[in-house]
Amino acid sequence: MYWNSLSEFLAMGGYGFYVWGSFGLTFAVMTIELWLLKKRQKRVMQLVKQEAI
Amino acid sequence: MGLLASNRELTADNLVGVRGDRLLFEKLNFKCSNGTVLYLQGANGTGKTTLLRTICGLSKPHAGVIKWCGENINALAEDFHQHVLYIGHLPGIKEDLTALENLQFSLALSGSNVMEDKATAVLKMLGLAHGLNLPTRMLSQGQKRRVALARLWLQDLPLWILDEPFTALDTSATDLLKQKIEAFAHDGGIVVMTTHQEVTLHVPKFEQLRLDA
Amino acid sequence: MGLLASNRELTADNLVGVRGDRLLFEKLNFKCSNGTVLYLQGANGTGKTTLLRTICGLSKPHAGVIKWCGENINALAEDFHQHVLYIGHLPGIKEDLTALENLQFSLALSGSNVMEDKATAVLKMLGLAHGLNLPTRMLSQGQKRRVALARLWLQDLPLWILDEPFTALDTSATDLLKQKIEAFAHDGGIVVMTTHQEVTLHVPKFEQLRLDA
Amino acid sequence: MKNLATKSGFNWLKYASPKTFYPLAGKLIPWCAISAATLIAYGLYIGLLVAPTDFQQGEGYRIIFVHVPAAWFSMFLYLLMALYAGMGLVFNAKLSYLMATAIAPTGAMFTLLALVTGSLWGKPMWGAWWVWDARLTSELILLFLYIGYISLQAAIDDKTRADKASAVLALVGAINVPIIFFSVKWWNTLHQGSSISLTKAPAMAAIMLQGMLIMAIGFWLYSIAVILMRVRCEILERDSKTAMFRQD
Amino acid sequence: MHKKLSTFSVLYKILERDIKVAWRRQSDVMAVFFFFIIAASLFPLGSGADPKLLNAMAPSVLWVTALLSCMLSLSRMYASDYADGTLEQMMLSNQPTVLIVLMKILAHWMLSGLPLVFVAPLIGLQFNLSGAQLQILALSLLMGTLALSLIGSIGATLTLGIRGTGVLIAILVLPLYIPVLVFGAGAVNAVSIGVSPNGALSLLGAVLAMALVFAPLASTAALKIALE
Amino acid sequence: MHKKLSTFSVLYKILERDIKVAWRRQSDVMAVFFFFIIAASLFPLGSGADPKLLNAMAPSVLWVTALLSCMLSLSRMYASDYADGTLEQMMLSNQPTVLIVLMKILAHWMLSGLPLVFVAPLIGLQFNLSGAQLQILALSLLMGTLALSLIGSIGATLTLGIRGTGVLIAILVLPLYIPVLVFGAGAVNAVSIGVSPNGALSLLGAVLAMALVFAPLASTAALKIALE
Ligand code: HEM
Ligand SMILES: Nc1ncnc2c1ncn2[C@@H]1O[C@H](COP(=O)(O)OP(=O)(O)OP(=O)(O)O)[C@@H](O)[C@H]1O
Ligand SMILES: Nc1ncnc2c1ncn2[C@@H]1O[C@H](COP(=O)(O)OP(=O)(O)OP(=O)(O)O)[C@@H](O)[C@H]1O
Ligand SMILES: [Mg+2]
Ligand SMILES: [Mg+2]
Repeated sequence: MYWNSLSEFLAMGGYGFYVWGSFGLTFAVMTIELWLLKKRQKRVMQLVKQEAI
Repeated sequence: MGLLASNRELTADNLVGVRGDRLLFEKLNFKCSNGTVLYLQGANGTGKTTLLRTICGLSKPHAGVIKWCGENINALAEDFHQHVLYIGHLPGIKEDLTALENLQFSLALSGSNVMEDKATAVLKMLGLAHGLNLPTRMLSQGQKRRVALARLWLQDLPLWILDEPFTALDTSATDLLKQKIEAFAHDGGIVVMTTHQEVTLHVPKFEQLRLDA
Repeated sequence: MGLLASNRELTADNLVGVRGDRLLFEKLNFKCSNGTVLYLQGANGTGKTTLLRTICGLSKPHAGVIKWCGENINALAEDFHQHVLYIGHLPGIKEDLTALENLQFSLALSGSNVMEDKATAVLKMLGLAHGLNLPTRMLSQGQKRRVALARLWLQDLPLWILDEPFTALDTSATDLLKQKIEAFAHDGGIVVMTTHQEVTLHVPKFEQLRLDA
Repeated sequence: MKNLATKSGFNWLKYASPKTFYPLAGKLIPWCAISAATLIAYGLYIGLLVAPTDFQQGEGYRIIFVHVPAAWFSMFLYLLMALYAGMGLVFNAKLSYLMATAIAPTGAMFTLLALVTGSLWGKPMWGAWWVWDARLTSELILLFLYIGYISLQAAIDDKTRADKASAVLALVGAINVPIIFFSVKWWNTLHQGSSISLTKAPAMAAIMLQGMLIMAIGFWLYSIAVILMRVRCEILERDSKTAMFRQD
Repeated sequence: MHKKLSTFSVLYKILERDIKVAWRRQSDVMAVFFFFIIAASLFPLGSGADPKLLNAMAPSVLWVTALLSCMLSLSRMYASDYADGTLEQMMLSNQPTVLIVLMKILAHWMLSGLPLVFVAPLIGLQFNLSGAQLQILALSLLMGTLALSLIGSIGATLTLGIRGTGVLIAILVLPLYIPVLVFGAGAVNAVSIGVSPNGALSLLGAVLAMALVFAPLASTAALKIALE
Repeated sequence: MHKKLSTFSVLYKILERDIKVAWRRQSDVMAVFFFFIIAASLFPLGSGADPKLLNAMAPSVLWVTALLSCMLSLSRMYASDYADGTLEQMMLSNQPTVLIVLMKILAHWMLSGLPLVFVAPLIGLQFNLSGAQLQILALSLLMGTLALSLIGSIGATLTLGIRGTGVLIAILVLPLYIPVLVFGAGAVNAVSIGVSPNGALSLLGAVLAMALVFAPLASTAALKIALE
């Protein structure tokens, strides 16, 4: 483990905004992509079920 | 049908129609009262479309006046428009919208608010059941025309102006439309129309006007 | 008429037509030899236009083949096109050019070079005398159609494909066109056409094909 | 209705029909998703907790663990998309088109991420959110190419036509990508000016490289999972439309 | 059988439909947006990467590009309604044509001008503009693009039914756009050289007010002529 | 009754007709021309009158404007032939479609690219460009605009029959235009900084050659797809 304390970890040597910004954005965008896909999947499934009736 | 009950009259006084430098018709007079179907005839290019557009006020006549219940339609402007239903060569539908959306919009334009299920019912009756939710671009020529004509079943306007309404329609649609026009005239509506097809309409007053003369 | 003398044959083998995701026709077969008029019938939206476009090679069939004198038209490509005259819903004329210019261009496209006086004579015969030097934009609906149809009188192609050719034509133009089709069939031409109007044609072989089935 | 794929005579294409593919993809997705999550978590662990600081850039360099994999996949996915599009045109195989369609949004997303994380890196390193450097500019153009593809696909609602037309575009783009990248490079060398190029990697520590690679494989598996999910949706949507039409 | 709609709801329907049509092909809404981004990025590619030069070019480049992207979508404003006959139907509607025209202009602005207000600052970052410059850029675009839609509507109606409209509209409209451009870009330039942008902004406001009064009237007149 | 026309004369007729149609509405031919002049003149208006800045901006501004004006007329390239059915007839002609496409591209270039080669130097004078710069500007435009028409044709055919085409074409085509812009404006910039423009010009030539080979093929494929 490279870090000594949590606050040091969060500060990232003064680059906190940029580092956490990049990591945060990356995973936020990936999660949103997944979430949108799930929503689309649900909608499609509903449509298919409707037609099956 | 409230609107249709009262007495209406459409008259033309010495109309002169000119397109470009060409005189199309001259000294044209007619008078249509409730229950009349005025049927314009004439070879291609004799000025039927021009006359219809003049009657609804889209073009100004070169000379002469058109009166609605005794008043010049140019003076009436919107007060006249709210009584007219015009369907021309162009269908007036957006290819990006569905049949239903198109119909609702064209109804809204003339200020009437029709329930969705009523509109749907009419479209289905016109054989557009499967195309209700398709953009009209994906419809065939005749299906597009049907969407445009659907307004006739949903609006209470006393004057219809129809330019070749039977174009591209198959026989079943033609029959439906004929019946609708007949019913409308019996209820006291006034229709001015053209077509190159043979039509026999059973209406209170059927008048013909030839433009070639 | 050199081209028409020889034996030609248009056949369809198990055609399947699909538009978007919709199945329009299936297992369609026909065979047209010299002198045949094949008359497609069907309500609006049953796929007549789609079939005609498939026959001339504009759309590919979903399955099945169309053969011209025994060869697949997709393989023939331009060698097939030089035998086909297609007139669709769209007139294929430029509104900025005059009737004569339009006619000459559409003839040139299929490689035939027709004298100006010959073309002028046909346009006059079709009642377009006064519009010869007007941009077609200034013509009426029916006059535009006449310009598009004028090619029929000037080209020696053995196969005509006509989508609702009578649309917007008045009775005199309709008669002219009917006579031309009859004469063409008697000379050994093949015609595939649709129309919603009633037509009776006196031709060597008159075949009907309903698409609703 | 006849299956399009069988017509072409390529045996393997029979297995590439959407119908066979749908359940297969369904089985693959969870495996890809799980391994993607694991690898990304491990990569994050290395990148954020284990790797030491960079002696030049301080902790700011840690952005590399997301930036570089995103940049790689932005380019790789474009090539893959063009490949599928080309196969679609050549073999008239529906599934190929579907794959190309499904890849585009993910590719565009990674391009956007490379741009944004790059900017977030650039601000502390260069003092500017953006410089007109050859590599950055190329990446921006790549985003435009993706946008073009997606816009065209969205603008045509006849799906068959949309597939084919956007496939043509993807191929044209693929021919152009090398030319574009090359021209941008040339443009930048002519005007040396003040442009700052991305520094040569300073003998990257093995642990950093390891973290980056793990992260990249994680992103790759994520892409596969997401793309397969999207293909499945696409198959169902198109299929259900067919069913809808058949009813009347 | 049916009830009458109020003027307000008819107008709302017109606005709603324009937005719905545009939304149906989301690509359309996005398109003006992306055009702006892509076209603005072309200038650095044409001129090399000198940040000082880029910064000096930025106000004019961004404003001219915004202007061109609003203008590009003008031909779409009435053309399709004209081609398919909807416009005829609108003229035959029982609502005053001026109001209908105003709604169409509003829809155009919401779909093509407004989005630019939000992206322009982002692109501004690529040209190294400062915070103050970015702020004034956004503000001037907010007022300016509405004026562009209003003035543009005149060009769009005048050229209805004429083929090859895109370029013709451009010629008609660009000279009328000049005041908007001069005051809009002028406001940003003022910040660059450390002068107050208020003068330029209030002149821009005056242009906007004039356009609000006259443009709908002129468009209505042009429409009537086009349909005759 | 009639004689057969040679391939050559059919192709010539196609070219002739496009030019005739454009000529019939002279406004169209003039339009690209004027758009270029007006748009290029907007930049000085937007940026104040610093002659040094203008001179530095000039190559990119002139080239980007030329590019945009060629692009604006793209939507006209096939659209009207598509709408009125002439394009169908062309596909059914007994000539190979590639050749027909090539003729349409040539006509587009002659009507929208070529005129710019002649006005651009005039506008260049307004930006204080030197004689050598003006020469290379004209030469690079001569080659570049042909490449623009070729590449543009791909965008135009891909978007046939899609509404709101203008902006969509722009998005498709602008990224593909970048090499042409870089080498074209690059050649002029090279002269400005005293370097030989030959490198840039020969690269531009290479791009043009590539476009000549691939663009007609891609357009033909796109056309067939559009008409299917
Ligand atoms: C083609 C896409 C890109 C690739 C393949 C890529 C790849 C890389 C790689 C491998 C590194 C680390 C090694 C090195 O320092 O050279 C890096 C560093 C960096 N990248 Fe990128 N990158 C791309 C795009 C971008 C973009 C679009 C931006 C900014 C908007 C950006 C900003 C940075 C910064 C600021 C660094 C650190 C700079 C430095 O070490 O001096 N990159 N990139
Ligand atoms: N825009 C125009 N400018 C000048 N003249 C025109 C214009 N449009 C039509 N015309 C001319 O006006 C005449 C009448 O046209 P109109 O469209 O009214 O005929 P129509 O009777 O409706 O014919 P059709 O039966 O073919 O529809 C035509 O001879 C035509 O040449
Ligand atoms: N671009 C398209 N995309 C998807 N489906 C379409 C498209 N064009 C037409 N269709 C569908 O294909 C069917 C057949 O259309 P087609 O135009 O061939 O009919 P048609 O028999 O010619 O009808 P009409 O008599 O009305 O001209 C229609 O039901 C229509 O909904
Ligand atoms: Mg008429
Ligand atoms: Mg049809």
